[in-house]
Amino acid sequence: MREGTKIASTTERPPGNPEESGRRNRGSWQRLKAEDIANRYGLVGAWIVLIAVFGALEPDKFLTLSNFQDIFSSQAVLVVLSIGVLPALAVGAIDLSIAGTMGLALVIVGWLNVLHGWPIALAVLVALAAGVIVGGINALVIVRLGIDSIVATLGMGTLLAGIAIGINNLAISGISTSLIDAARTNVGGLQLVFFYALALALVLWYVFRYTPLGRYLFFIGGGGGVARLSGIPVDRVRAGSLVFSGLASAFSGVLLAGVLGAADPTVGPSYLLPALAGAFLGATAIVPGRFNVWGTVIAVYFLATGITGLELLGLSGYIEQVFYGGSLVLAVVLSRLASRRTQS
Amino acid sequence: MREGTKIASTTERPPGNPEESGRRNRGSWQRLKAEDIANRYGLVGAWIVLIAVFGALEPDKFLTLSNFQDIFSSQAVLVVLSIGVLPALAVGAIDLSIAGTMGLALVIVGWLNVLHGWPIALAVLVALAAGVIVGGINALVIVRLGIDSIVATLGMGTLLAGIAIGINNLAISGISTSLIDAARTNVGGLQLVFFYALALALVLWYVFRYTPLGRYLFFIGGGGGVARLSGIPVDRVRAGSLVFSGLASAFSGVLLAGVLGAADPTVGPSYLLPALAGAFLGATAIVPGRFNVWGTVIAVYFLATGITGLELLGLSGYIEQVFYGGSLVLAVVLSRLASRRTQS
Amino acid sequence: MIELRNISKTFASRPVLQGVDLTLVPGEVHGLVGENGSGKSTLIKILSGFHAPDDGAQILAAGRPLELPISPHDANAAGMRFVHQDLGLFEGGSVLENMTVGRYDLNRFWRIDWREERRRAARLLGEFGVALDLDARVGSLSYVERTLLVVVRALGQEAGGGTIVLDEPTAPLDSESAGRLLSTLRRVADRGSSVLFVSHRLGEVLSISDRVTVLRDGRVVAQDLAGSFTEDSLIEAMLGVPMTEMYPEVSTAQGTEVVLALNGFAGDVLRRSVSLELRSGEIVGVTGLAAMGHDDLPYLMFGDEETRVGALAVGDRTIGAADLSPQVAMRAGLGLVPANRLSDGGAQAMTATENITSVTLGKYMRKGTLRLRRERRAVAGLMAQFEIRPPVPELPLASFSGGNQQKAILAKWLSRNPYALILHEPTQGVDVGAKRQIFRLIADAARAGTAFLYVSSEHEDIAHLCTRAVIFRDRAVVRELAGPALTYENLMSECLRA
Amino acid sequence: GGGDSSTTATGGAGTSATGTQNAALDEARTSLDQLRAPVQFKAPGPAFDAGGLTGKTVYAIVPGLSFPFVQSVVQGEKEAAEALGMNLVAVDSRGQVGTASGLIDQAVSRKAAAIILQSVPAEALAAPLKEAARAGIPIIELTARDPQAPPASLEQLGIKGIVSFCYTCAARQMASVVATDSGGKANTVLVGSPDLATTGPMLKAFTEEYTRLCPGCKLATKQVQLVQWNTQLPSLTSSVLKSDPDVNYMVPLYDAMEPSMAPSVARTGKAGNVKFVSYNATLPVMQALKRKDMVLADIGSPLVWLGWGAIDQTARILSGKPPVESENLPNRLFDASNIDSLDLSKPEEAWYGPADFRTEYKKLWGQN
Ligand SMILES: Nc1ncnc2c1ncn2[C@@H]1O[C@H](COP(=O)(O)OP(=O)(O)OP(=O)(O)O)[C@@H](O)[C@H]1O
Ligand SMILES: Nc1ncnc2c1ncn2[C@@H]1O[C@H](COP(=O)(O)OP(=O)(O)OP(=O)(O)O)[C@@H](O)[C@H]1O
Ligand SMILES: [Mg+2]
Ligand SMILES: [Mg+2]
Repeated sequence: MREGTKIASTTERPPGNPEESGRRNRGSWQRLKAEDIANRYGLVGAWIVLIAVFGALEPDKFLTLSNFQDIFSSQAVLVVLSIGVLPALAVGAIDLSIAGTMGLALVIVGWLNVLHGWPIALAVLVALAAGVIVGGINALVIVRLGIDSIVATLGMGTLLAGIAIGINNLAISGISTSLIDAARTNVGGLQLVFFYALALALVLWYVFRYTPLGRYLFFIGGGGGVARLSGIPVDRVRAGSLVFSGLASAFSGVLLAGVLGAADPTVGPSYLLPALAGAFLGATAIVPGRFNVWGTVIAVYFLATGITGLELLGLSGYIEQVFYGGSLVLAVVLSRLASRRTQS
Repeated sequence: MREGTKIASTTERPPGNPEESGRRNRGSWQRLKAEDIANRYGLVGAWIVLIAVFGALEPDKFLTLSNFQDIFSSQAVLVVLSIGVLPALAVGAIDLSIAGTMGLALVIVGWLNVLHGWPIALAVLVALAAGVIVGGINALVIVRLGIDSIVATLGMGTLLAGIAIGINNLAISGISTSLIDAARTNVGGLQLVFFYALALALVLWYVFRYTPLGRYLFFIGGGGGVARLSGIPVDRVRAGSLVFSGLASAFSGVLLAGVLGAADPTVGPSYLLPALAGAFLGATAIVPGRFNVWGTVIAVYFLATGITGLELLGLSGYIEQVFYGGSLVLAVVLSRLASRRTQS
Repeated sequence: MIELRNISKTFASRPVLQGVDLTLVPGEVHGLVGENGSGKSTLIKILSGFHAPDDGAQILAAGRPLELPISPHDANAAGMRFVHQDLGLFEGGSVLENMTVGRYDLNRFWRIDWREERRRAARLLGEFGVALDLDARVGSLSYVERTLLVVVRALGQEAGGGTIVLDEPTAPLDSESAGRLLSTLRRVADRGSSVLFVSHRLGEVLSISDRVTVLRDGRVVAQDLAGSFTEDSLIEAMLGVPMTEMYPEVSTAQGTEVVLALNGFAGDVLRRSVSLELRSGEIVGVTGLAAMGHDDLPYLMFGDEETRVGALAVGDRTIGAADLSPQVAMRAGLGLVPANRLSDGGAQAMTATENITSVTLGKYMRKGTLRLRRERRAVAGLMAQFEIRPPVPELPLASFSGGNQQKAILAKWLSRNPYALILHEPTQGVDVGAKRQIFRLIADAARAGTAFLYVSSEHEDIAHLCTRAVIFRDRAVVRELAGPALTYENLMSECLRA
Repeated sequence: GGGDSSTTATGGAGTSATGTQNAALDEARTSLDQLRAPVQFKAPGPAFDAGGLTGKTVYAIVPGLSFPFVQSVVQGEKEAAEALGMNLVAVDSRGQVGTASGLIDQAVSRKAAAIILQSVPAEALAAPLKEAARAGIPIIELTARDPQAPPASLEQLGIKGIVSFCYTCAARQMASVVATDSGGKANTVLVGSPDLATTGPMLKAFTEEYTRLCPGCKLATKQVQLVQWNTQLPSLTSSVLKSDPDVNYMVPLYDAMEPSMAPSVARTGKAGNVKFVSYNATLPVMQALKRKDMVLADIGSPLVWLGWGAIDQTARILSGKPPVESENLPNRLFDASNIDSLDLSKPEEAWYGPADFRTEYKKLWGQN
């Protein structure tokens, strides 16, 4: 994004612009096509390489159907969290409260269902409503009052983590089996939760790609008065995307309650950075430069595949963190270099 | 004249919006001043209110010189980390690797000094050099390759946290007393580390306010081609601010080694969110809308004062988190509302 | 029919519009003129719902009052389309995405029919003779191309019988494109739509408009049929005083010293290399039709676009094209006022002071420290000298009107006393009074020895202001005009010649 | 709630210590003397034939393979599994419940023979554990609560056995250390972590014992979440000392808290007045003890031994034998009386004395 009005003061600029700080370069779009493939599918390529490497090292354990089924199922909740925040990120609101909301929803389900004996459906509804309320408060603060999203949601996330522990500070087990079955029932080797993630991904993808709302999100994220001047109901869409982010996060918390069959109030915060990593790494692939659904899904699974492979090699502990961080950086660097190569 | 860049509010609120941009003019100097004061000193006011409340509740313990001396000393390391990242934030690069760098520096000092018997000065130098190298890599990736700062530094931060544990997975005690003395020696009731933080704050404030470099940072952060076309060496300044961020983070790690007299590889990550909270909350005060030094310092101490007050009331645990998150949100909301009130 | 009644707008406590009445009649082109900062864009932004007017205002569409502030939905429903002064394009999006924003054909499942959108966009662009790749990223388009895109978008979305509002759509266009745009607008009006049109080119306003409204300090000071105005009477209405000579006396007694020289200068975007010499005090025009290469020259010379060959000499320094960068060019004594004021000219969020002194900070340094009071005083002086209003150095640039921003950016560069200054469309969106003043400032600086490269598609201005002019066609210099041959007519015909 | 904190001046204020009081203290002194001595092996249960386990795979889900204490446990598990011809796969949950859940599912689909779940309370993983139980995989819970037969709530999650140190014993022992050392004038701050399952029982046990042995002593309880130890403990410590300058004992339940607290004590100028008593015997605190740097005593439990105990329990269950209630893992008290005789550069198992648990366990398994 070279010249142009102050699209997203760099702070909120969507990642992956080929010519971030660059000079003018007329007609670069002609190169778009060659560059496209390297750019769009670079991460997929990296994923395949990763699978090939681990497959060569540990063919018996790694290259099995059940291994991939495991990976797909176990990361499904993270996928929901990661793609749920995409609309908010797309409009330029960095929502750091998602993990807090997730943890809160998880605790609410356990607390109401187990400790207060509420029917599970009602408990789930309350948890989802809590997500909507959190999103609504975020929207009020960020959209109506115009407060920077990072500081607002950083505070909100911390607040929610505290509230979750305040509600109940120890793990609760005994969550209704109907929720557990709804999350864990095995279909074709995959847990149902995977299919929920898939369904949400499909819906979001459809919205992003085929509906006016999807366009609006990116026009708004483009910054400046552009969207407003184009007659887009900017405030409503921004607020909506934050509410959606709250709802989706709460949904991921509900799913987690089903997957774990238990509610541990300290679970939430550990999901924040992985979810953001997925969304931001995802924005370098498939539709480079924009937050997008399939890029995010691939990013989450790419990172999880690496971790699983390392575990199978018997390498875990700090080496996983090194791999995780390192491959995050490497993946974006390589996809950028690949697209440069084709450009020049 | 003001330091600072327009932070994310650009996207949050399009330029040319009545509330944001065109507040002042010839005819309304009084108004300007009233609004300005509410806007600039709102956070200071909130801090005073907080002190008054806790002072009323616990006059004997809270309203003592030593209590404030203690608060000032104990948060000094966080202040260094928070203001160290301001130049990077100002140019629009969100550096999430600061806590990782801090942890790495801490571990390096302990590892070299205690386990390998290096002289402390040398160990400190190596730790600072490591910070510069990390900043340099960040700069390479973000400035040269044009990769989004969030994803790059998120990866880098995770990588560094892993490396810190990889270097030494155990807390090391026995760090040279000369470093401990350099950090902890009591001067007028305050530890030396506070004066280092103060010195850094003064230097940065001076740079932001009285040097061309300070202006350049915010021109660059404003986006568009202005900075480049005004002859500002955009890439060099952006790279420099990231290197500085690495160096300052490593410096905070060295100070922490002195304060703790020990090096625990797991310390780093817990400082990330508090440091960002300080910087972003700080950007709502003193020079509202721009990242600025004194706002950040005040924000850090405002949050710490609240926590200390709660502790003195005997309230610890989740209530602290609730307060921390809640007051972060409230502080920004109130300062925004205050500035609106005076406007209309 | 859209009726605006008693529209007032106050920013903070400062009135910008005061009781404006305006009626847009179907089939009519309505010209809106006024000095910089007189409130034209503000009025339009109220109409589009971007700003809320003060209490007491009323806006009626087809006789029914609209709720204020107007919601985007209502504006749309009332058939209003806008071309704003700041365009409103999503730079990260493609031409197609920007073409279609705001109005989609949805099939079942609330789905956009992209194939249909693409077809329609291509048809529209074709219809208006604008050649743009639908998949090109808007960020990679020139300013002129963007303007065309927005205009076509608005025209295409106007189904007939509605209202099209254009805020200075012709400002970046060369007279050829502007002429075509105007004739299109005329046709749109003729088929029953109403057109509200803002321009500082009074000639074109008079030639196309049926009626004209003149704003001064936020009040309507004249409103009548176009035929009852002359350019001079319009100017007098706008300024409140009669206008004297528009163009300053240009001194022909230039220095002999060559202060700016281009030697075999070329880059990807130029088909043939350019060689050119400017003597001190000379004002040399550079022009051409849209995207003919002349609009790249400023950025090539300033090292902001890749250049492969050639050299540039400023003062006594020669710089190889490959070594050029804005810093190097500036250090040698060159300056550039870019055409894209919004993002390249100034930093909108920073104050007037910070913007104006951004290239002269050295002047305010003592012992490594900026002297802020001295800086403020100097800026206050410059703001007075350049008549930048409001003269408040602490205001962010964003809250100045377009013309005043432009003056601030000129002040920024002229206060640097460069050997040579490249001006790219320096009077874009500037009112006649300010324009005259800018010309005067340029002429004064030229007399004091600064050489100017005046890159513009305003042939009239070039003809009067410049001592020489070079003409670009097909990305190469094709002609140089000087002396008596430098006339508006010659410039036009050279530009248009195939 | 997790923010529980309370200050109690336990009863009997003003009255002089009674005879029974003195007797209780004497008794406490005696048992502390025993606790200072090198530890002994005590067979957890009858010997059995562990011959048929060759080739089986045991999954150990651990909270952070990078941490030394985890590494020691895993080392013990590996040694013991190897002795029985079993295969031990250690996987890292990084202490995160979500990750642990995926790893349990993975163990099920890889057909593990048993799962050892370390430090994550089983309640937080009800669903995946039940699924593992349904697949016939026994689960052994490690270091989440005191040794005991799995209560009904855990049994129903498929927990067949618990192996752990006696946390409440350690808590009581810490209370006796403070009570006996203070001569009835203790003013103690007890610090726990609300998100660790062992905190609740330990706080209770400490308080009971403390009140019993020292009715006139003061006690305040604080809680800080694990993730905030580094950032919150320093300010909490100084606040506490400011609230009550007479505090003379600090008892962080986990000694990893101590390095974040000690500097604040020093900063407040109380270095001479405050003594730390804690649990876990990690190296930095043991070094501080040796330096006489504010640490009065540290109680520890041998980690490699725990690993062997975990495999013993696993082997019993896999061989169809009844699980034992306790592996009888010992605690040892380290203080000025015995710290100087220790070589802290040796592996931690050497600190506990010469007891040869490896040979003893092998004997129990019928391998002589
Ligand atoms: N968002 C705003 N906040 C405060 N003042 C504003 C704002 N927008 C415009 N103004 C002020 O209102 C006045 C009218 O501005 P407007 O943009 O309507 O002028 P204009 O007639 O379009 O001028 P130009 O010909 O230069 O484009 C100017 O003095 C400007 O400084
Ligand atoms: N810059 C522009 N903005 C808007 N419409 C344009 C522009 N350029 C061309 N058009 C329109 O595109 C159509 C075809 O343009 P073309 O270049 O063929 O003009 P032409 O053949 O001279 O016709 P005209 O008589 O309209 O000038 C015309 O309707 C013209 O008005
Ligand atoms: Mg205007
Ligand atoms: Mg204008």
